[in-house]
Amino acid sequence: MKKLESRHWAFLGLAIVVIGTMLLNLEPDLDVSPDTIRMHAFIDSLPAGSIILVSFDHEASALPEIKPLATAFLRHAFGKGLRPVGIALMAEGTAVGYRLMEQVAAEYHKQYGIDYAFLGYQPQYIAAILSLGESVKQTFPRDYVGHPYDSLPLLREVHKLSDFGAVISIADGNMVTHWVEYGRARFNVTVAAFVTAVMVTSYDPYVSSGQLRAMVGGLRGAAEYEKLIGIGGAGRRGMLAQAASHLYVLALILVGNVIYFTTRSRKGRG
Amino acid sequence: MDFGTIIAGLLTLAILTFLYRDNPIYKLAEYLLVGVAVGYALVIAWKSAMVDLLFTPLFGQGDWSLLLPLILGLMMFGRFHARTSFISRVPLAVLIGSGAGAAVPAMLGPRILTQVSGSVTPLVGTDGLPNWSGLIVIVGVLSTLAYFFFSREHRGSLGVASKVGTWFLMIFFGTTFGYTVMSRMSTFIGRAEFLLTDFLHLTR
Amino acid sequence: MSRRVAQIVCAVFGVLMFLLFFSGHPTAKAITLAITTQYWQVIAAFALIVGAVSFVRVNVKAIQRRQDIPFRAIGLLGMISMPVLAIGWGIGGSSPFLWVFENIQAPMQSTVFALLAFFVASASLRGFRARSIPAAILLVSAVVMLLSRSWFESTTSSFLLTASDWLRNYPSMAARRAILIGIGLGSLTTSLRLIVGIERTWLGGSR
Amino acid sequence: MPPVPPIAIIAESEKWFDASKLPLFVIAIVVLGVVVLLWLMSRRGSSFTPRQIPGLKAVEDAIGRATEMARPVLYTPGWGGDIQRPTTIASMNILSQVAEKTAQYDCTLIYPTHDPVIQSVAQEVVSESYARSGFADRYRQEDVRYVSSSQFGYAAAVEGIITRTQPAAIFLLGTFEAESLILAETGNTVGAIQIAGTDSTIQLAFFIVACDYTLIGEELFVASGYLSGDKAILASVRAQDMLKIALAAFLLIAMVWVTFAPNSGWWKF
Repeated sequence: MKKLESRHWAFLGLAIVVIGTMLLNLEPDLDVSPDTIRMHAFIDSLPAGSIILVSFDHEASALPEIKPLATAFLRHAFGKGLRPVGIALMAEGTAVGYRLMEQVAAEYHKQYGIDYAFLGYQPQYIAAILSLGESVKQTFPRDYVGHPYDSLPLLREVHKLSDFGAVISIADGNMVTHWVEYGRARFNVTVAAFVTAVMVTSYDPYVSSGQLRAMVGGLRGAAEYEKLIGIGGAGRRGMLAQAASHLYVLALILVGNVIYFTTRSRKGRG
Repeated sequence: MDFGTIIAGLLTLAILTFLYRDNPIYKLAEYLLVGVAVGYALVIAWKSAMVDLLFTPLFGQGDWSLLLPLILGLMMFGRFHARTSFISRVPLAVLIGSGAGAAVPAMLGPRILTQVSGSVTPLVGTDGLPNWSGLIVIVGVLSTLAYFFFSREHRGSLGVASKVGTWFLMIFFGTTFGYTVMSRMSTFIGRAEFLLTDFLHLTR
Repeated sequence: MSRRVAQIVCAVFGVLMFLLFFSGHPTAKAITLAITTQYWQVIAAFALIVGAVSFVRVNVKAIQRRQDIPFRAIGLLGMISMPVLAIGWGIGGSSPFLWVFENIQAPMQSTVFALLAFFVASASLRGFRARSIPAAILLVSAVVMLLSRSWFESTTSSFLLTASDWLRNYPSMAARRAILIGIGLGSLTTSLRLIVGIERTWLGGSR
Repeated sequence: MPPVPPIAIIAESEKWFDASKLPLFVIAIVVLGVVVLLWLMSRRGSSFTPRQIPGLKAVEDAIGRATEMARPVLYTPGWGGDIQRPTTIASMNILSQVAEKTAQYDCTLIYPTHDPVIQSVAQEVVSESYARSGFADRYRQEDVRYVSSSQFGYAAAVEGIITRTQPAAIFLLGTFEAESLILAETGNTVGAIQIAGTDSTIQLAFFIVACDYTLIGEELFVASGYLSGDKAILASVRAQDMLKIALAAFLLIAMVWVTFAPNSGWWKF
């Protein structure tokens, strides 16, 4: 067997820390930030039966953060009786979005075509948003599975972007900007977003200007949202592992420096 | 547990074995991933570029302006043979030229001028006290720019300025590293969640 | 000869795109959109076919040389199966194409991404040593940032949060600005050289 | 809540020349003039050597070391860029220099990329560099290879190539995204000298921590001029420095101005 090097120990330690804390199955109590409260209140304020557009604007690699966020949100939406219509403006969001909506809808015994629908993917996101503003049906003549637009009762109730109660973008990149700058500015639709942690600071200015109605970010945001809707999920389970992994990285930095300074002082003496 | 989850779980473990060292199981997973990803990209490009952007409007709706991109695209096929590969230089020139032309205003506007004017703040606050944070920003921007000054060796006052610039650079690198660790860790937490919950059923 | 033609094409498209930016006319916008979507994407799609063919060639050659036969075969099989599945059963909701993407490609991609967490750990062990003043500054700012985000908000001292926010919003942002300006300048002059034709390396051209 | 002003796209004029963009146009033309003028001057013999950049001194040593150890050199431009991006062109310029040296030393150069367009251009660049050093026969087209467009497919492939071919020198020069640290740490385990450089500000931090030398942002654009002595690039470097002085002056004047006249806005872009 090959000799284990220091990096192997570092790897092993991380695996133990993360898996260990996850196996504890603890869901720590946490303070909910005003951002998350604002989003929750906004979704709550939509009347039951409202049709909302949910846009999956992310890649598959962002799933660890996106999935808990989207799941918590969809649970809230379906639980409240909102009727989401899904689309994707990034290719990899298509399959992910379709599956997620299918799964959460099943938890709430919702029916495809009546309580929710999924339209699929359109490339050229700016063109797609502009075109949705004019006509949803022309942008997506068929849904993702191939049904003609008018064959689904839910879709017969919406014609253009402004008919939706809100647009919720679930994003790991710049797409929220386009929803705000085109969707909101031109067609006056309310936009809110669930985003990965790295994107939060980029969108803060939009939230404070009111262009973005509400925003929730990262695994932490998912955990807080789960707390508000009272259903545990991947977010809260991941929180403890997240904090533990940070402390672990700090410990590694410390150990690295201790090793460096002890070997250096030994060399200095020798 | 469905078949898909078993496959996904095994492949997840196969990739993770790389952390110990390279081995045939990882290698097999790697070749499979690369192959499938090339195939996936082909299918998506065929549908979203070839069919939706080119063939449907060109042959379906008679938009003949698309003949030019079609010809340029076909010229790429010159690369199939060493002796005809020179033909592909034309479509490459289109991409490089138009990219450069688009980059000039994009770089000058948002990249350079907006960044400079974004740093402009009054030196004294409304309360009559010096605007320390604004001053820090200005010192940081100018000293880091001094670090990027190439025409002279960094000695004398330029040397001092560029040294201060490296300190600012280090603060930037430190904070980005610290800040990004959070999202990097969640990538593994996400996979661990999949393995423990969906694949091994150890947590709920 | 072909280099000359390519250079002229490069210059024409460069000047055209540059000028189009300064026009607000609907026709100008339509041309910009046509170039950046149709031209760019269509040429890239044809190039992808060339790339896929070269991928097949490299692997077939290796198999002929009897190198890594099982691995190369699995790679080729993976590549060919995707278009075959797509042609046979489509790419919609419950197609086998999507099944392969969801259960083979996506999990492996996210696991390669997850390796990053481990590499962050090994890099932290090795790369953050306070060898010099700049290295110490790097270390301290990373530690402040990490500490401020490690506990739950109620227990994190507000001093750390303030310090980390200040670091990020002022000194760190200043350095980032200067880096962006520098990159902007480098990109700007590189693009200008391309347009006027004094940058020819991409043609394999001599200096 | 105050009404949100309409976005620029709607407010924009629909004239053939949008007058609001005039300042940008003028500045662009002036910069172009400066670059071309300095280039013409340098062709007449006004010489100029830029300051030392530590990572660049290491380039030749790294290739020499690879040759001595009979191990290859690996060069990859990252997953984030395409050929339309000026950074990719800057990376091609450095590639051309590295390829000339590997040709002379008869050292294998492996170039994996995620983009078939970049692959095509790199093949032209490398084959021409080999021909220029007089060793056209040493060039092997399949060493410049396309390894899948997907980010982590590319990362896995390059990771595999690094562990199996054990390159002694690794050049990570171009636009990188999250794959940066995966590649840099894998390169570390095989003990390669690593020279990185990118315009992605977030990834710079990871390269600084994990690589031997890192070209920070603009240094990547300057590097090829330094390595080749190419007069056009060196003229650009000087132009960039002159612009930096102008920008610094602009910034200082605007700061003083706005201190005394807080409502002025002439400096806004």
